[in-house]
Amino acid sequence: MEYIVLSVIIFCIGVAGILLRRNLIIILMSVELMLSASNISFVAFSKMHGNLDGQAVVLLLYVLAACEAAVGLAIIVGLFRLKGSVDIQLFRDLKK
Amino acid sequence: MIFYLIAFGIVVTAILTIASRNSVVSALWLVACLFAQAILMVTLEAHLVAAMQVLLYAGAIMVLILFVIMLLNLTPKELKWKFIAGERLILGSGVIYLAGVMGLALWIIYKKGASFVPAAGGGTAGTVEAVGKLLLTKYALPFELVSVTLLVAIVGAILTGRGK
Amino acid sequence: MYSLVIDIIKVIVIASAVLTLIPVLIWWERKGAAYIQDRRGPNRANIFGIRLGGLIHNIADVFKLLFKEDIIPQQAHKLIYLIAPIIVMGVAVSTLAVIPFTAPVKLGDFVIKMQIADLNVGIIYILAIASLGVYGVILAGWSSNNVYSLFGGLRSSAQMISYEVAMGLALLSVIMSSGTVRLDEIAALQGINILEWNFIRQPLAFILFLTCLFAETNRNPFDLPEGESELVAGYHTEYSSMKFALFFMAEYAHIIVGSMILVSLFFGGWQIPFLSTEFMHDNMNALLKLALPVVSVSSIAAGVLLMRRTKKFGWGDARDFEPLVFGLPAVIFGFIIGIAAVFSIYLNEYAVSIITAAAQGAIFLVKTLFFCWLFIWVRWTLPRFRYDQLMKLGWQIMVPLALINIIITGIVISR
Amino acid sequence: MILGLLQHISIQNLIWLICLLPLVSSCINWLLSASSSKLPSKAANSLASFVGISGPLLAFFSALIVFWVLTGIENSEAFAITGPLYQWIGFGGWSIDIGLRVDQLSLVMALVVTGVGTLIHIYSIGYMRGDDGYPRYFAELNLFLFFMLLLILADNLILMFVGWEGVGLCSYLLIGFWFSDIEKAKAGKKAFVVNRIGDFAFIIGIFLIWKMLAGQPIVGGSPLNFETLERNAAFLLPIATPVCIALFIGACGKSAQIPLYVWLPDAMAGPTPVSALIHAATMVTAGVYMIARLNFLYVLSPLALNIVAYTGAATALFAATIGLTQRDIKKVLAYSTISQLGYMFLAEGVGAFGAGIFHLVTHAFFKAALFLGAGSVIHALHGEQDLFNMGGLKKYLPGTFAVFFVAALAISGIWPLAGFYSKDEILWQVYERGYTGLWVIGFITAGMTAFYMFRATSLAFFGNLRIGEDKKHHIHESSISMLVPLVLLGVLSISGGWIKNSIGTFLEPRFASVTLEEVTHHENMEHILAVISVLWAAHWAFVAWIVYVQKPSWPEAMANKFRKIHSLLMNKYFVDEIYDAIVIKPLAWISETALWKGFDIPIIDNVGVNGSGRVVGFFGKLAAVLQTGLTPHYLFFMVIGISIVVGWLVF
Repeated sequence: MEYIVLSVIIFCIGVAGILLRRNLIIILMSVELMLSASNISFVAFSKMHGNLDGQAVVLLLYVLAACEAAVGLAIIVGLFRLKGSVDIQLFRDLKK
Repeated sequence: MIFYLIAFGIVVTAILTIASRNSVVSALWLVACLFAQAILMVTLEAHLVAAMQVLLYAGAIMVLILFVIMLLNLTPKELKWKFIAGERLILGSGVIYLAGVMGLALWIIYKKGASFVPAAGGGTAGTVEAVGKLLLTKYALPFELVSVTLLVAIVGAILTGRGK
Repeated sequence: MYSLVIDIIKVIVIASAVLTLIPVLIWWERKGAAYIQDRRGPNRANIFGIRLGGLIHNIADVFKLLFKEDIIPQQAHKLIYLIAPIIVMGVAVSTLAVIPFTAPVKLGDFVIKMQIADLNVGIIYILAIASLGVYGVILAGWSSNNVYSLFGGLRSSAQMISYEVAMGLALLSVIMSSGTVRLDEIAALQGINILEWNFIRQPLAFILFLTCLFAETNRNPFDLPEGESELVAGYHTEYSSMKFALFFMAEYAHIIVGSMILVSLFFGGWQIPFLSTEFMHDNMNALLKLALPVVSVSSIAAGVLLMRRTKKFGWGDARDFEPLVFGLPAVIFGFIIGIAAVFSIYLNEYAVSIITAAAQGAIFLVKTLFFCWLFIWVRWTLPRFRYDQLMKLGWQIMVPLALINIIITGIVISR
Repeated sequence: MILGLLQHISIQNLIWLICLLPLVSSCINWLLSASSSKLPSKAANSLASFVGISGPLLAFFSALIVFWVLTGIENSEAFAITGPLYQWIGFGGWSIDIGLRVDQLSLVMALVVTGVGTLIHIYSIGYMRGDDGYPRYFAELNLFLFFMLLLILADNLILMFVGWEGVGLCSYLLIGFWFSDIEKAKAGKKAFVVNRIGDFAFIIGIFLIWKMLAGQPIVGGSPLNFETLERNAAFLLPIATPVCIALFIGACGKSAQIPLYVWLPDAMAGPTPVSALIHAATMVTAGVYMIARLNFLYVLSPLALNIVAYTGAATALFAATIGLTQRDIKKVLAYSTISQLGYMFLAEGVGAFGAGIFHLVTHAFFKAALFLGAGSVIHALHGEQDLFNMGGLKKYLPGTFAVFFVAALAISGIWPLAGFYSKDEILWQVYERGYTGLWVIGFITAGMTAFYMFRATSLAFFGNLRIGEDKKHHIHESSISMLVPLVLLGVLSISGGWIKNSIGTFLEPRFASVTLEEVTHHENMEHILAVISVLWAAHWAFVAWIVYVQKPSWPEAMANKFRKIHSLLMNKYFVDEIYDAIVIKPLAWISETALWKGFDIPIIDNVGVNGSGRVVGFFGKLAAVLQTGLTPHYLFFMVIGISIVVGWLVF
């Protein structure tokens, strides 16, 4: 159970990072933090149930994290080219 | 006992990750956090996952992020600790939210009183052979799907990042 | 409790051995460069006239670096600037943990694995740690707050990520043909027959791995992160004093560790050709009867040959007696061995085990040093790549080749 | 060699091949047509004609092989081969399959369609040479053939309907082939719209069958399958009459019967081979085929059969009278077609389905020959279609004349040509089954047929050349690719009737259920009637020749004497005008004032479309307050939402 609470706490820290920070890269890192929080609980459940399914799923999740990072960073680079900044507050073109 | 030590390390590094002014420092704290998580996974006998955590997360993804950070070469002005607009509302709600979720979690622990009990009989050592076999039999379809996702992500990243 | 003590002893012995190899390698590189460029190399520094063929130069270097002013650039990010060289060195050394130096040593019922940590993820651990190595370089480059350094760091990160892919894929075919990821098992599986070692069975993987090793250690012809003709000195431009020394030493530590991995994976590790562990175990006394006279005679002969050079140049100072430093001990050693051979001492089981292990360790060391020499040789004979050529080689040639190799291996082993 | 080949090809596959080969060549030709701007036109055209012909030709050969194999099978029950390919629509235990069915009836039709179709394709090479849309023409013609074969070979009503609609589409495309001419495009549209009325009735018929069979303990597979229908016909007894009438209205639309015949004369706007193939030989017979196919249904309802018979007879007479006065050679043939289709329906209406199908076959031969002959004349005269501007072409176009003359003799019913056998069979069946009134109408119509056909022949080929001097020296006999099909069709027109007895016995198993009453044979009566009708037809043919060749002033005089009747006939009984006045004008008025201005603009446009837009816009503006453009704000809302959901799940 302690592992799950740890996972929840890390997840919430990630959410807070997303909500509070303006730097897009840090927001991306917060997302990664949230993903890794889920990894902790997967591995913990794997241990708890005595099978390896959780670990297999975590390995798949790593690939998804890599995808997310790749696409996210490409988007950030694109946005930086557009505005010369990674401040999320500048990207509000949808409002206009 | 060792769990609480590692958990403390993970939480502290995670908080430092989102609280650091400089994104490079932030990334480094995240690396530390992931490393600590890897150690935690070793204590859970998930050796392959731990190695992969270091190899993929710390070794590849975070290097990529650092690479981008350095490529963008942010000015000092960018590095300031800034809240987003409507900060008081969001900050307040965020704090309430965090407190609420954590309180909820703690309350559940308290109420249920359950503690972490590993399954009897073991068999959870995450060796390469065991996990690999599982990935290629039971999780063969997700495995393939994830590969396709990766391919799509690569193509997408190249197209997005190539610019004009 | 015993195991903890043994572990600590293993760590200390192995780490100090590798760290001792570093100055030797530096000396070797200098001499090797000089040999290739047809000059003498370092031969001035001495202690009371004793130069040891330039080996004393390293001691002078150490003193120089220790007492040099430690400059930290004003705009640098101090903490990271400090941490970076430590990461580089730490990563280089921590890979040692899974390398098997000899076959497991049996002392009665007690079996000691000559490997610091017997991880069940083996090669993956090596890859994971190697992937962390890039942090040292990239952080050093960034925290110096110098454009050249930053470029060096960026180049390094891109280069390392690229070549790690090919490296992992090349290793994969070795793993496939061996059926295990543990280094000790891979080394043991190769056997005593040279024709069954992995560099014969997986020639393409061997070449790919060797190439990637050059790239991962930032050595010529892949030394673009520091390429002095383009980036002053790359990521360590701003470093001086012992921090620079750490980078400098880490490079050689990387070479040594890399060679060790290469030897374990492809050149039979600690296997002595045609002499299996059991065979040596059973016939050690007979083997010693054969070997000791040969060693004794050759050692005395070498010592005498060295000592004949005494006073050759007639400088009139301590330099004249320099050959004695090695020659005299060699002669004495030869005599001792000769006496031992004459009296034909009988070794008990423990001693046999230890001597077997020592022989295997020695062979392992010899193989490692051969590849270290290869590194030096390549550095002083090949030109540097251009950066786009480097990337092209990595992604368009090595990765496809590695994939083809995997497919071929899969076809072969599935038969 | 064929035997060796056959061991490798199963008969089922061959049946599919019949259907699919034209589709394949159609697809290739569509591609050619789409890329014709990039290809040298000469190469594209020769490729198009090669592909366009090989498809139907191979289909014809496949049909021949199937025929050859199947006639070798002794057991007539095993003759029907169905080849379901896969389930198309399935629900609640009911299904509609995509499947083909080959039995005696559909095989005869398939042979006629592919055979005549191939000849007309070959003819088209010469006729369409130099046209801009050459590949497109062949693509559409091949596509038509595909749909026609689908219609014929379909093993259920729905798939048949697909073919039914498909041929309608191709007919529309081909009538309006020269769509840059607005009149021709309009003719295509008219054909399409009029056909739609019939199709609507057809669908209603299918729905009625479905509704009736739903919930009944039917035997067999898919309920709309012909075989299942035939086995379960008893369930349909209560609604047989409305179903048959609805289906017959569909047949009226496709086969140009009163009151839906008006599109066929206008359809002559298309290229002449199209008229020959679609509007004479194949598509218009679809209705006849459908009723023959569903004969087991029609015999359940004597009323419906009577309606079919009387409508057919009326159409035959009515169209023949119009045909008497038309000036345009193709219009004459068009009304003749309508009239002959009327004969076929007359035969089916009295229960002589075999006679109807037999007439269909012979009619396909000689009407195709007539149309192609007319096409040859038009081609020679550079688009001149008015009979009164022709004349004396016998000298210039001897081959065409021979074929046209033979075909005219055939359609008139002169012994021993094809038309004699089939028409006489129909008249005899009508007479024998006691419909004496209908027999009289048919007899009169036969005389008229002979008259107007020889009127056309005489005007075109005998007498003096009335064409303008400028066009005279262009007159030439058609090329070999046009003449060969013509001659072949001419031969078929002569010999097509000799299979009368064998086709009768061949088709018999399909119509075994049709026994209205015990038929007693009056051998002598049949022969007497045959002799009478031949003499009657020959008499009128001779009269026509006298009137239009020997005494050219007589028609003028007759027209002046019976001015009113003549102008009534000239103007086709003003049917188009009447339809215009009672159907189209009111419909247009209602559409414009009531539906468009009264309902569409105020209610649908203002309230429905714009109104809902305004409502959405209003709420959108309300919601837009929340839209700050800042991603963290959205994330904030998202987090709140997730928290609520998670809270809901936890507690």
